[in-house]
Amino acid sequence: MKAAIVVFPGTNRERDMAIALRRVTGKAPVMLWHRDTELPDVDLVVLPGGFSYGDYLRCGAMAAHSPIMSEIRAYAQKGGHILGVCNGFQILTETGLLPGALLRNAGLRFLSQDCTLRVERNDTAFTHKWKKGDVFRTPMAHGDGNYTADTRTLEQLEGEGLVAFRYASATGQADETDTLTNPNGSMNSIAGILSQNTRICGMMPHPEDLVDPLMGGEDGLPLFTGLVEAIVR
Amino acid sequence: MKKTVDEALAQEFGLTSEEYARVIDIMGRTPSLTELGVFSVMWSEHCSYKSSRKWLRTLPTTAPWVIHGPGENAGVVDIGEGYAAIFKMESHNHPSFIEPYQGAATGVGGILRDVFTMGARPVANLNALRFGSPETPRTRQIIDGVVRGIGGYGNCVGVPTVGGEINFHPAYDGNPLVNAMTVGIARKDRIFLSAAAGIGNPVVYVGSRTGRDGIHGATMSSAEFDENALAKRPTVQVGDPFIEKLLIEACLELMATDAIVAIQDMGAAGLTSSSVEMAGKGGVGIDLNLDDVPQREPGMTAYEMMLSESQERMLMVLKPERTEVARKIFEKWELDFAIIGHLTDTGHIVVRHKGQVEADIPLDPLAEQAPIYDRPATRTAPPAPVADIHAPLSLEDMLLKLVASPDLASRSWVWNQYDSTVGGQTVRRPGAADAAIVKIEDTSLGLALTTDCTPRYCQADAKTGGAQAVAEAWRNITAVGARPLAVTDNLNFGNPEKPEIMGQFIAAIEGMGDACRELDFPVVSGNVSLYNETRQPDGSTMSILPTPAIGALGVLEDVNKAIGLAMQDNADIVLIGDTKGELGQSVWLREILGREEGAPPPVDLKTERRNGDFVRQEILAGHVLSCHDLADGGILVALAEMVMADGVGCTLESPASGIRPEAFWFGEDQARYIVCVKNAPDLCARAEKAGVPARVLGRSGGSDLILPSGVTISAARLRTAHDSFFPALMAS
Amino acid sequence: MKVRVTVMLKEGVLDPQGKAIGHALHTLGFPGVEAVRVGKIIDLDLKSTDAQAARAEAEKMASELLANLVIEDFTVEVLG
Amino acid sequence: MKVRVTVMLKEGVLDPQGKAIGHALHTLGFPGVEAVRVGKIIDLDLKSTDAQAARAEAEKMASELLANLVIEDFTVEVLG
Ligand SMILES: Nc1ncnc2c1ncn2[C@@H]1O[C@H](COP(=O)(O)OP(=O)(O)O)[C@@H](O)[C@H]1O
Ligand SMILES: [Mg+2]
Repeated sequence: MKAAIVVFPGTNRERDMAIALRRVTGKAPVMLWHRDTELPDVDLVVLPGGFSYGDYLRCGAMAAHSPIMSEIRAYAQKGGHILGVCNGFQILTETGLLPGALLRNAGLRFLSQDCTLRVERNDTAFTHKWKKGDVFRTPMAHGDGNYTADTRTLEQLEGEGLVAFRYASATGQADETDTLTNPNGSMNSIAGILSQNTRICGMMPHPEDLVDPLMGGEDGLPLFTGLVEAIVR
Repeated sequence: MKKTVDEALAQEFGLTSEEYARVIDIMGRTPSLTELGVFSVMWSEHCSYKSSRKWLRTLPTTAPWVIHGPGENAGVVDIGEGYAAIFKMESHNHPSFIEPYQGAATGVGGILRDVFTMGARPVANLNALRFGSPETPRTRQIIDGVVRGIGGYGNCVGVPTVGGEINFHPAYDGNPLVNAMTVGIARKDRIFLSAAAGIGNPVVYVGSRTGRDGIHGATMSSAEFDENALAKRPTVQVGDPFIEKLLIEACLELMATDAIVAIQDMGAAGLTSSSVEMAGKGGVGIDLNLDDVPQREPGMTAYEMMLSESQERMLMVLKPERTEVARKIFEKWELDFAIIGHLTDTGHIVVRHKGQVEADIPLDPLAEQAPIYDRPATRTAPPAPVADIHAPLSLEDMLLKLVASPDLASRSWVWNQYDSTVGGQTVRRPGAADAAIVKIEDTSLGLALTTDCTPRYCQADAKTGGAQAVAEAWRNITAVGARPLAVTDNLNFGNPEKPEIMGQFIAAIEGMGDACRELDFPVVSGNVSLYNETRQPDGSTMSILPTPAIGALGVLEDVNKAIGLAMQDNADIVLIGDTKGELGQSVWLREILGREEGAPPPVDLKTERRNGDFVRQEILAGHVLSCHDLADGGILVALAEMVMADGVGCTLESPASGIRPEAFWFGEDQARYIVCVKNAPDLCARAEKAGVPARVLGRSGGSDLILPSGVTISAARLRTAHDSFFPALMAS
Repeated sequence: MKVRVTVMLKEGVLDPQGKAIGHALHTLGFPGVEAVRVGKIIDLDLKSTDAQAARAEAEKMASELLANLVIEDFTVEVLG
Repeated sequence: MKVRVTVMLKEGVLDPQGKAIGHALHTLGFPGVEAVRVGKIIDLDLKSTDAQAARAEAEKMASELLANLVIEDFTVEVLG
């Protein structure tokens, strides 16, 4: 699998992502600059976490207008795989490649802690290493991760099974109103969603920061090993 | 607004009559306004260390692994495998009181620049905070703003905040302390210094534009200068972490080329101190043309530009033929880049603006004749030992009260607002070990990082307190298995013109120096913050507790050998070190009996070293499952912390120590550790051989802390007590 | 021309910030506050000297960048 | 009464947001933008039915909580 990571001014988790990808592919991913106007021939494009443009105006809003994003839109149209984590997820919603929006956390504070996610379906490139209903731990670190969408969008997401991950308790209970398990207040406890063709995934927490026992565990690793297996040339 | 320069103005600028006379003597004439501004900031306490320099010189600063000690932007130590760690701590106390968010945020920004200016990629931030009484609404506002500010800046630039400390005391009501520390990593042979060289070489300004921020923030209020201008002249600087992030990346990209001759961040006193110091260190002159300085506001004067403290700016001397390479890099990162001058052989700093020479000052006397004071000092007599001690509550009630008390309660409310994992190298996050651990990418190395100081000990006995701060930092690094390498300090004190404050200062430095020497733990960088006093309604002033905060760094050759502090299941629990039951100045005495009395626990540095070296050896030999050093709250609080970490309980034996129970369980004797081991008898045998006291306290298992009396406290109950303080405080 | 773009969360989108401010005002002793909504102002200095053109330009900026129409509405006001 | 409190950074205080937005607008193809300043709006629904009283109340709230007078200025407008 050949992967590319897009770096915007203010991106800061590109190194974490590169480490995770290198771990599963054995080679360094291509680093792209937001002003690049050509996408190399890759199997996966990753929009990593950070504070593109300082999170000013709205998280991801300015990055969504970067020159590289029109390439990425075209890449999406052709059915390419895209992973957006944290700020990357925000950028994907701002570009409209994924529906909804990410508002300020309900508690109005930055949240840097571990959370547990429940896997909602396992027939996608991003989730197939897990079983449906599996629960795994992952760090989160964001101020604006409170997923919101209008009723129709939400119904559509749920109806078509496009929710990839939900915040849940260690035993797999998801409760939108429980600030312990759904810390940022996301609607329907949504932590990650998929595009209709399931080739684009956006999520707030950081599985890339939990891929090494030394750093506290490998709970995030299945996402990456799964991608490598699913996206064979 | 043309001000006449005279002695009265010099005084407004913070210069004494004698200092002003010396300025006239050096200049041979009345200085211009800009020149007076340059002298006043360069000779301010902040830039010249005039009250502290004599004493700072007594600190040990060398060791075989020290590459650069004090005098550079930050300290540099060799950590092996061709890498160096670069680190420093700095205060932003006053700005954080005025505007907590921006004050703390720009404090983080400033210390980051000190580190990356030397060529290091910042890999960790820490922060040592002291707040006033938790009961007052103003304290809560300050906590809220400071924590948001530190997080707001550090999270955005993508440097993990991995540790720190927090104390509360009414002495900080009007003077909270915000001490920020940054640690960076560079190739040992790629370190950038600030001494300018090469006559004719261009002087380049990069980063944000210059505005009227914080002009003379250090030395005077601009209100007296021109009342109408107050609104236009915010002394509060606003940070832009986004620009800082770009600046880090652009500087590191440029540093990978060979374009830079010298580089320095624009910190306090901005363009003045950076240009004066770079030229001064290099023994060259410097000509600046302020017309070319990128400006945020129209109509700025030379005086304003030279004294502005606008954030996120750097000054560099480049090789002339590489200037365009550099310009391209900064253009890529969308940052301002301007050649604003060049080096000369005149030995003067010459500042031109709109065709006028606004300043022309000889650099040597500006540096060499800077005032140094040997201020009068009186020593405070050591306090009497505490007497009449009795425990008014049961052991479990005292424990529950202590773990919920302001100085011991969980800080997770704070660190959960700090991104501690960005970078993907955080091996131990806050709360998981006595020192935070960060791996160095592509090596097997790990850095152990901590900040420590116990101000109430320093207040009671500054010398012991100074030594204790260093010893505790050394112990925290030892407790994870790392080899302590060096420290940075942040000396926060009251008004040095008061003999008793000066006495505290000198005594604390003596204590620190003794400890640093005995523990081979040199001071490689630091910062002094004086005049931390508040005027009281009755006209008297209240000083903060003397707070010599220590930031320390250690290295693990094999980061996989690092251990944490969580109780491990099914293990023996062994206490290392001797217990006499020192309750003077203890948290127990204050929280349970409401008394701040007595002498702090004595610090025996030879014992500290012997016990610590033993513990480290045992850890590196793989004999220790987890380890926690003993500090505030003593043995029982430490055990409770170990239990709370992962929820593994323990059963304690009766100490049979011949000491009163509260003194045994809550005494704060130094040089002690608690370790979890598989085989206590073997460990104890080795300890005996090494002359290190060791005794079994009990065994781990279950999920309760079981006292010798059989009383059981569940981990969950401890945690509820421990976790509730901050959220409850901040919700009120 | 100076133009002010005002961006507010759409009616129906939860405004946690507004809620928190409302709460804080109550505890500060302002019981007369019934609801709080928080929004953003973006003041633009435009080269254009024509009010009509300036408004059109600002509207374009607002719908392309300044507001996220999924959750926000905006209004444009020419200040002169 | 509906009252709008507008909070802006003081003249001379760095506005990182405004700067970044101005920059983004340029690269997005709006070269006519000379300066951008960002501010906050807090819309209050007050029980008070008296415009005078509502304004006074809002001014008090603004100076006590809504604006940080160290770096911000505010204006109050009764919307009715
Ligand atoms: N301001 C802070 N920011 C981040 N972490 C902090 C802060 N204050 C305390 N911590 C973390 O909380 C834990 C306990 O701190 P402290 O009680 O000072 O430890 P010790 O007494 O063992 O030195 C440590 O991991 C420390 O790094
Ligand atoms: Mg500590």
